[in-house]
Amino acid sequence: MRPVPMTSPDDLVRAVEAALFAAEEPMTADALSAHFHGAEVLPALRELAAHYADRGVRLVERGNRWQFQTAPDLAHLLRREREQVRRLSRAATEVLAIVAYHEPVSRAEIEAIRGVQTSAGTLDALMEARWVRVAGRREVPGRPVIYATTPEFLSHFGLKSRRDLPGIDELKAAGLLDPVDDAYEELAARIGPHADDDGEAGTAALENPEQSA
Amino acid sequence: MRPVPMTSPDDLVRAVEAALFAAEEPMTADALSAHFHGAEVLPALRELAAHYADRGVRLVERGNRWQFQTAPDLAHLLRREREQVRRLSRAATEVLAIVAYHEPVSRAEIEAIRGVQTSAGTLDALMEARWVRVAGRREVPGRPVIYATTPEFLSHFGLKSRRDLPGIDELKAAGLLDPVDDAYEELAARIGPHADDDGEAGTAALENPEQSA
Amino acid sequence: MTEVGVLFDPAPAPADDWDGPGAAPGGAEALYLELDGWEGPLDLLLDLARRQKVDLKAISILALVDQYIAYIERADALKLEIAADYLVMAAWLAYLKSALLLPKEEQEDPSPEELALRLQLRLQRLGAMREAAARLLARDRIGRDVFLRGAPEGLRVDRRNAWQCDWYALVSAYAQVKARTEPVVHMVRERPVMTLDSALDRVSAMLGVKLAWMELREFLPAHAEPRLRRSALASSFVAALELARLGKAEIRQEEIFGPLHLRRAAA
Repeated sequence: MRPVPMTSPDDLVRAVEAALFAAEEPMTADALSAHFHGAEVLPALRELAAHYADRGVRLVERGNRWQFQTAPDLAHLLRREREQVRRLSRAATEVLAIVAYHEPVSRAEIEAIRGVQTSAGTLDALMEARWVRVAGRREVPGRPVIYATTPEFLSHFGLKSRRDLPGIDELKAAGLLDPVDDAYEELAARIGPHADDDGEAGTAALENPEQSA
Repeated sequence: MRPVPMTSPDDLVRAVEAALFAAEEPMTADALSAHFHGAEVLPALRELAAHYADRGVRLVERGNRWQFQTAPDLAHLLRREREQVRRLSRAATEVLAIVAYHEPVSRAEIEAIRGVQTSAGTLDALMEARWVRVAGRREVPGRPVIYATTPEFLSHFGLKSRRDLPGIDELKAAGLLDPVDDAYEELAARIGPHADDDGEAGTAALENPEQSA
Repeated sequence: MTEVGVLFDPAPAPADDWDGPGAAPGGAEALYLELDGWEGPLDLLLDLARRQKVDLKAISILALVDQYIAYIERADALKLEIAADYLVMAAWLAYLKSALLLPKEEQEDPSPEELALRLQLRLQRLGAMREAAARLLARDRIGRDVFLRGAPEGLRVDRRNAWQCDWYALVSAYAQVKARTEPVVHMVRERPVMTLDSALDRVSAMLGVKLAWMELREFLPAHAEPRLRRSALASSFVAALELARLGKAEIRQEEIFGPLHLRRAAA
């Protein structure tokens, strides 16, 4: 091993700071550690994140990868004349959300949720934007391709991990990420055969034809 | 969003910090000032330069343009080294041994001792391994470069000094210096016919026992 | 620019203050465009359901069915082209409505309640995803709200070889160089050999004893060590040739590299 001038923790902090500034891509702690001959970089990352917390530039973790980026509250001062961000069509936005909240998910499952066919270009465009990737095949008849999001997706939308997806816990708890069949069966089992007797919210509303007048 | 983003100097400092971080090119103070609606940015630039003076990243002014760059003393850490373990070839081992036993020695002398030409890459590999160094030139016509071993060589091979290398007599006593054909038979019996894939001219003498039968 | 057509909105999303096809600015043509702006019947249904301004869980399916059918009928009255799937949905919803209004006893499986509930569950799921998408897009996005380093220096990767060699390899390599290039002093060591003369004597003596063909190997000393055997083979072969040349022996070989047979030449 070569002598590396990194005896004091300060030097490692500086080195990690410089490496992340210079890096063209976000870096995992492991990649950084490998870069610095196995040094333990997590304390340095935490120290840097704290140091930059209220500066114009922040150190953030996105999908286990670390990167510097400008502080969000300065957005209006930094926004360029020409927006660099792609404007997503509604179809693309919905497909992206479905992939993110349901991953891994097949095209048929996406279409079941949206009730409409997904044009070939939509998934391609999301993959070209590097937000969605093919995550293998589902081992069911037909072996359909399944899709998932990428670290770039987390990065772009400022998510530390998929658990940070807005409202994902509530959606999960409400069963809104389960397929309709599962949800129906669970509901049917709970309500029993005489659904209309117990005034459950789900079916009670069906009894009011007057509302449509 | 804050209604008046730039009343306190802190906010301007943060904004300048973020703008220079995100800028694709170094920016003049005037350009920055124009970006921030005519705000006086020089104090902010000075404050930032002072703040970053001893960090891993510096704010520097080059020809009236300001930019962030990594600290010069960390340059060597930002190059990432990937090690690839490689076995020294038979030819290179021979050359290394000749340098060790005969140093300082010129390439022509090495070739005379080996009895075969030495490819340029062989000495390069030994210098890359930091076992051999250029030790000057011999003051003879043509002033050939002469080579010698390094302290790294001694430490790698566990030698206190070159005198620790076994002498010719010791090699002989160890049976290492036996005439080739006898030594060969012994070797062939020990390592089998295909042990040597080096293919250097030097091994030709050891070829094909079947031929002599 | 890398934007692909499908990433752009084909048409603006229907405005929240929508109140019927007739209200669309631009008349009949705009209506058609607006219908086209929905991503299929489920999308339109969700939009209609939202206009009831109640939780999707409490939505009135019957009201929804009526709105949808009314919508399609108005579009039809304006002689607009309506995509087949919108009409299929309209027919299915009309069936669902009639089934919901019929007395329970006459109903088949699956029950209209089940169908209605399933439709409601689908609308909830699509609504949840639409909301999630909106919240996702509202986050601080790179290139819009936050920016990465504009001109990163980049990290260079240098490949370095870690050469490996050990002491024994080094020393034996040197020994072999020395051995190989030692001034060629041929020290003829004492070796067990059979000279040509003794082979001649031996082979001709043995030929004198036997009449039959004998293989060359049978002339060799039986229990000699390998090196002597090799030498004997060589000299016996030369002796055989010599004897043949002198007309004292005959040599026969059936095939190339086959065994060599000798016998005494007929006198």
